[in-house]
Amino acid sequence: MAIRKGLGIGSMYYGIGYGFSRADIGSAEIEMAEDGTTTVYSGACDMGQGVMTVVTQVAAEELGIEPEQIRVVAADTGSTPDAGPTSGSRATFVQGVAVQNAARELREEILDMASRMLECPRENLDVHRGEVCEVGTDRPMVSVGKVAHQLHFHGRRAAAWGWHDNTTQDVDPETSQGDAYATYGWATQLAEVEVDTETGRVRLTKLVSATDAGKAINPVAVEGQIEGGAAMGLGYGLYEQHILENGVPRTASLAFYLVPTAMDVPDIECEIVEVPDPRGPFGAKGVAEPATIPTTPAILNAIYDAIGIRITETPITPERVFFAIQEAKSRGEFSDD
Amino acid sequence: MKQRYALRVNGGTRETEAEPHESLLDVLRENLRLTGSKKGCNEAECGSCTVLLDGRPVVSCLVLVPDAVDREIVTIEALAEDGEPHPVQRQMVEQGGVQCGYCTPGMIMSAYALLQENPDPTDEEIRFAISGNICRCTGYGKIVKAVRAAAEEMGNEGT
Amino acid sequence: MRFDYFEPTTLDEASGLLREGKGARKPLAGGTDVVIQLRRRVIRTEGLVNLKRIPELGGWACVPGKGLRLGACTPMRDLETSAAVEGRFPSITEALRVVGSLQLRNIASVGGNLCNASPSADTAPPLVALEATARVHTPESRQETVPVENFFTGPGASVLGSGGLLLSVDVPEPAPRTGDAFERFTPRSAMDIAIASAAAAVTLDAAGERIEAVRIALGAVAPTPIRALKAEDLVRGKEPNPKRLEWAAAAAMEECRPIDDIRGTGAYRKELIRILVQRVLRQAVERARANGRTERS
Amino acid sequence: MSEDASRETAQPYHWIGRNVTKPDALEKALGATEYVGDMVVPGMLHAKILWAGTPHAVIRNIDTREAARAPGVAAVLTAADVPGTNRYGLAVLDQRALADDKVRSAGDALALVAAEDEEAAEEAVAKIKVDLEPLRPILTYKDALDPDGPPIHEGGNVFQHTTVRKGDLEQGIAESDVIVEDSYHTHRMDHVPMEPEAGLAYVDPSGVLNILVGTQYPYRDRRQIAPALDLPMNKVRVVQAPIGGGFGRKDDITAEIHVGLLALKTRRPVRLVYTREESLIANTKRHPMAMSFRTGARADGRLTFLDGDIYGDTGAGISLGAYVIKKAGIHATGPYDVPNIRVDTYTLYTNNLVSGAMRGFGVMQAAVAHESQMDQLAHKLGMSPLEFRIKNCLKPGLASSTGQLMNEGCGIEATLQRIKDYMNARDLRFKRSQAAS
Repeated sequence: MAIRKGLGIGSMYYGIGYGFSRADIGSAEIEMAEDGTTTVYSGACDMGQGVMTVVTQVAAEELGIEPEQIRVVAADTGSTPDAGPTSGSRATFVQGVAVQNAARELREEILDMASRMLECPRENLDVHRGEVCEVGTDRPMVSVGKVAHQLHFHGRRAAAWGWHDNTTQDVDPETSQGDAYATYGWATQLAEVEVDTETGRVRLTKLVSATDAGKAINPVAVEGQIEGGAAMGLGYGLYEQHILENGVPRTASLAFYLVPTAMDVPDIECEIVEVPDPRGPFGAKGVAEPATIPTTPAILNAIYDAIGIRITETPITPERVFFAIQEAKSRGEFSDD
Repeated sequence: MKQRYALRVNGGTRETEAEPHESLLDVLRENLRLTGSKKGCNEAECGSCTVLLDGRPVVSCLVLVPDAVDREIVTIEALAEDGEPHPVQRQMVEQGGVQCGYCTPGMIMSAYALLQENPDPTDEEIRFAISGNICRCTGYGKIVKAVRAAAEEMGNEGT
Repeated sequence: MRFDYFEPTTLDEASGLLREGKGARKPLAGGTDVVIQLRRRVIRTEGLVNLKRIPELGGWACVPGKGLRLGACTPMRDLETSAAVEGRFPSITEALRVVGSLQLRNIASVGGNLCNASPSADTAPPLVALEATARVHTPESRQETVPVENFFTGPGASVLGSGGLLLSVDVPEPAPRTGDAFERFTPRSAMDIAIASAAAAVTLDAAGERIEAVRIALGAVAPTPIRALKAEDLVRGKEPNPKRLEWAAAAAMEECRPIDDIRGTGAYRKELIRILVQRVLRQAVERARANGRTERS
Repeated sequence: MSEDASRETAQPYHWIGRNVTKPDALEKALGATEYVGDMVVPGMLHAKILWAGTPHAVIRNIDTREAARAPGVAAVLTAADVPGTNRYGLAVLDQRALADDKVRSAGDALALVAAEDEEAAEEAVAKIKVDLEPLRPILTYKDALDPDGPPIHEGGNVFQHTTVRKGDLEQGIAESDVIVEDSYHTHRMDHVPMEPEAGLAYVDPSGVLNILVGTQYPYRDRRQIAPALDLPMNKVRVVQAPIGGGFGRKDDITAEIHVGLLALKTRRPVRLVYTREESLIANTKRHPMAMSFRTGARADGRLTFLDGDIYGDTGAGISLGAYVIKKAGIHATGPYDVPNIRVDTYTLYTNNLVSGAMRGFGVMQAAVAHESQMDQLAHKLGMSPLEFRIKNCLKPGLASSTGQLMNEGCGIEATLQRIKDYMNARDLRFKRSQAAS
C-alpha cells in the first residue's frame, strides 16, 4: 500500500455563551437541610458531560462541605430556577458562577448563625469539610448541620438563591463591531494522518488536543469533552454525511450515515491548558465546542502535509481524495514515488 | 398471534406472551421491564441493545423471541452481584467511560463478553470487541481504559 | 409487521411450508438481513420459516484434506474464530471479520449472507474464488449442487427462487501451493458495507514461480458477485510480477459493471477494483509461496 | 506552563480540580437509568408521526378518517386540531407543530396518531391519506438566492444578511505580499445522539401538562409549548429526563409539542419515541455552508486582510440558523489579529431539512476555511504553519474581528505553544514546511 503520513494543525476561537444580546443567565437555589445535607436546585441540563458534577464541586468548594453531602436537582420548570440552555459551551461558565453566588450567600448565612451560636466574631470563622472552624485551623467548633438546624428552627430555610448574567451587547448591525461574547474558548489540535494514495482513504492515526479550559474543575470530565469532541470532529471530517437527494434524505440509517467506531478513533492525547478567566467559576470556561472545532481543519492540513493536495470540501471521503490525487497527477503535481 | 414463551433470563425463568416476530429486545424491555438494554437503531448498527445469548454478545434487536428460547440470556441488569457492580461497570464509572450513558449498557456487555473469553486483551482487541458499539460522547478512549482497568482488577482477584 | 411464524424441524417440513406460502413466506436463518429488510419495509412477507431447528442445516467441519463443509445456518462468528479455517482459508476469515459487528456475527449465518444475495456480501467473493459449491434443496425437494459462482442471479436473487433452500456450502481442499486473500474497501474500519471487494485464490507451479491456477472474484461492482475471468487469463501460467498483476487488475476493472450510489460512484468503484485486485493477488501469491514452503518442509 | 492538569495537583482548592465521580454514572453503568423510552405510565398511549417525506408541496387534504377507525387508535391529529398557534422556532416562529398550508421539508410532520401500542399507531399512520400538490423545491444556494424562486416562507428565501467591516480592506489588500483565495464547501451533519428523540406527556390531576423529555433547555421548551397549545405557561411543566446525548439538536423542540397535543386531546399519558430513521429525518442538522475566502499577509508573516462570503443553508426553518451563520461570520478570521475585514454572511431558506444548533455552532464550518487559508498562506510565505499562527494569534491587548479587546483568559497562544512543545519533545516535523520550532 502506498501510505503517506502527514501532520497538520487546526486552531480556533469560539465565543462562549450566547452573545448577540441574547439572554445568557444562570441561576440556582441551594438549600441545606437540618443535618447539613444540601440540595442544589440547578436549572442547567446535564447531558452526561458533567455539569451536575461541576455544580456539586463548586457548591462543595464554596460551602466547605463534602460533595457526598450534596444532591443536585436539575432542569425542571416545576422545581428549579431557569439557568438557560446547555449549549454554546456555556453551562460551566455561566451556571458555575450562579451556583458560586448562591453558595457564597448561604455560607454567609451559616457563618452568621454560627457566629451567634459560638459567640465568636464572624470574621474569625470558616467552614471546612462540613465543620465550622476558626480561620486557619481545621479544629471543628460546630458542624454545619447543627448550624443549619438552628437556621431552620428560626424559620430561615438555610437557603440561598444565586444568579449570574452573562448577557452581552449585540454587535453593530452594519459592521459587527462590539463585544460579541463575554469570553472565548481557545484550542489547537495536532493531527497525524495516513493517506492511502491508491484508494484515497485517510486515517487519523494521532490527535493531540491542546484546549484551554481556563481551569479544569473536573479534569477527567474535561478530558471526556475533549476526546468526545475530537471524535465528533473526526466524524465530521472523514465519515459522516447526511445526503439529501431532491430534498429527500438518503442516509436515514446508521448503515449509511457513518459514525466513527472504536476502530476509527485513535487514542486522543489531551493537553489541558489553563489560562484562568476571571469571569468563569474559579477561572473555568467551557470546552465542549472548542474540543470539536479544530479536528477537521487539522486533518485537512495534515492531508496537505502528506500529499501536497488541498481538499476544500467536506467530508473528506476516500473518493474525493482519490479524484483529487488523479487531478493533481494529470496536472503533473503529484507523483507516486 | 401471541404465544407463550419461557425465557431463561439472568438466572431465572420468565414467562411472557409475545408475537413470534417480536425481537428479544422489545420483549426484554416492554414485557420483562428490563430496560437497561437500549434501542438505539433497531437494526444492529449501534450495539446499544447488546445482551449475552449463551455467553455470546448479540444485538438483541435482531434476535426474534423464539430464537431466544432454551438459551441463557444475560442482560446488563444481572452483572452486579449483591449490589456490587461488576469491575467493568465500576471501572467505566471511575475512568470516565460514562457520559450520556445510553450506549453504556451495551458497551459493558460487549466488554464483559470479551473479558470472559480473553481475560487480558490488548487495546487493539478491546477496540475490536467494542467496534459494534457506537458511542457518541466519549471518543472511546476512556472506555478502552476502563476495560483494561477492569481486566487488571479481575486478574488480581483471580490470583 | 405482523405475519405467521413457523419452526420446522425437518427439511421436507420447511419445503412444504414455503411451497404453501406460494412465495409469500420467507426462510429465516440468522435473520439479520431479513428482519432489517422487513422493518425497513424493503420486503414484505406473510410468514417466516425459521430454519435454525433443522439439524442438517447446522454444524460445520474444517478437516485437513477434506476442505470445509458448513451448514447454511452456521453463525459467522463460529467460523471467524476458528484457527483451522484461518489457517486453511484466510480469505474466508478476512471476510467474516468485517461483516457487520461482532454481535451481529454471533447471529448472522454464512448461508443467510449468501441467500440475501447482496452484491456486496462479504463472504461471497472468497467462496467464489475458492471454488466453493452450494448444496441446494429445490422447491421440488430435489437436492442439487451449484457452484457458489452461479448461485446468484441478481441483486437479492439467487437460484433458490422463492421456495428453495440452501443446505450447506462446501469449500474444497486447496491444491498444494495455494494461497487466498480477501480485501474490501470501506470508509470506516468496522461496521461498514463494501464499496468494492475482491478475493483471489492462487496456485503456484511446483517451482513456485508461475501461477498455475487462479480465480479472482469481485464484490459490490455488478448485480451479483462476479469472476474477473479476463484478469485471470492474464496471470494464469505467468510469473506474478508487479507489472503482470497490474495488467490483470486493469482487466478486472474493465470487467466490472458498478453502479453509482450514495456510497460511491461507479467510476470510483472501478478504480478500487484495480487496487484491490492487485492487493489480493499479491497477498494470495505470498501465501501460496508460504504454503509451498511449509508443504516442502 | 508544563503542569499536567489531568492529574490532581497541589492547589488552593479542596474540590476544584478534583476528579469527583459523576453522580449519575453508576446508575447508567448498572443499566438502571430510565430514559424516556424506558418509562412506562399506567394507561399510556404510544404516538407515531406521519412525515411529509417530500420537500415542497401544497397540502390539499389530509384524510384521517380510516386511520381514526383503526383498532387501538385513540386520536389522530392534524394541524386543524392544534388549539394554539401551531408555531414554534427558537429565533422566529417559522416551524409548524403540524404542517398546515404547505410542506416545507421532508422532515415536516403532517399528522399524529396515539394508539394503545406502537404497532397499532404505526398501522394507523399508514392509513392516513394525504393529497399533496408538489411545488418546485428550493434546494441549492443558487435556488435560494434567485429572487424569482418560489418563497418558502413569506419574505423570501434570504432570511438574513450580516456584515463584518473592520479597518480598510483596500489598504489591507495593497499591503499584502501574498494573497490566497479559495472556496470551501461543508456538508450537512447529523448529531446522532445515541438516544433517539423521545417525550412523555401527561395531564396531572391539577390540570398541569407535564412533559418529560430529553432536552437541553426545559424553560425555553415551555415558552414554545404553551402558546402552541394555547395553555397558560404555569399549566405546563417540562422536566429534563435523563438524556442520551443532544449535541445541540435537543436545544430545539423535538417531541415536546407532539406529545403535549396528544395528551391534551386524549387526557391520557402519551409516549413518543422516535426510531433512528425518524431521528435522522426529522429535527435539526448542522448547516451546510459555502464559503469563499481571500486572505493576505505581508512578507514578514503578518496577516493583512480577510475578504469573505459565507452562505448557509438553514433548510425550511431558521431554528438557531441565523445565529449560527452570523457567528460563522464573526469567527471567520479564526483566533488571529486581522486588521482589515470584509465578511458577508447569508442565511438562506431552502426546502432541505432544518439546520440548527450543533456542537461547533457555525465556527466548525468557518474553521475549515480559515485554517485552510492559514496553512496556504504559511506555505506561500515559507513559514511553519505553527509559527505563522503564533505570530498572528490574538494576545492580550489585541482585538478580535469585532473589535473586542482581548484581556485575561486569552489562551490561544498557550495552546499553540503547548502543541509546539509537544512536537519538539518528540521531534515531530511538518514535511512541507519549515520545522515547527
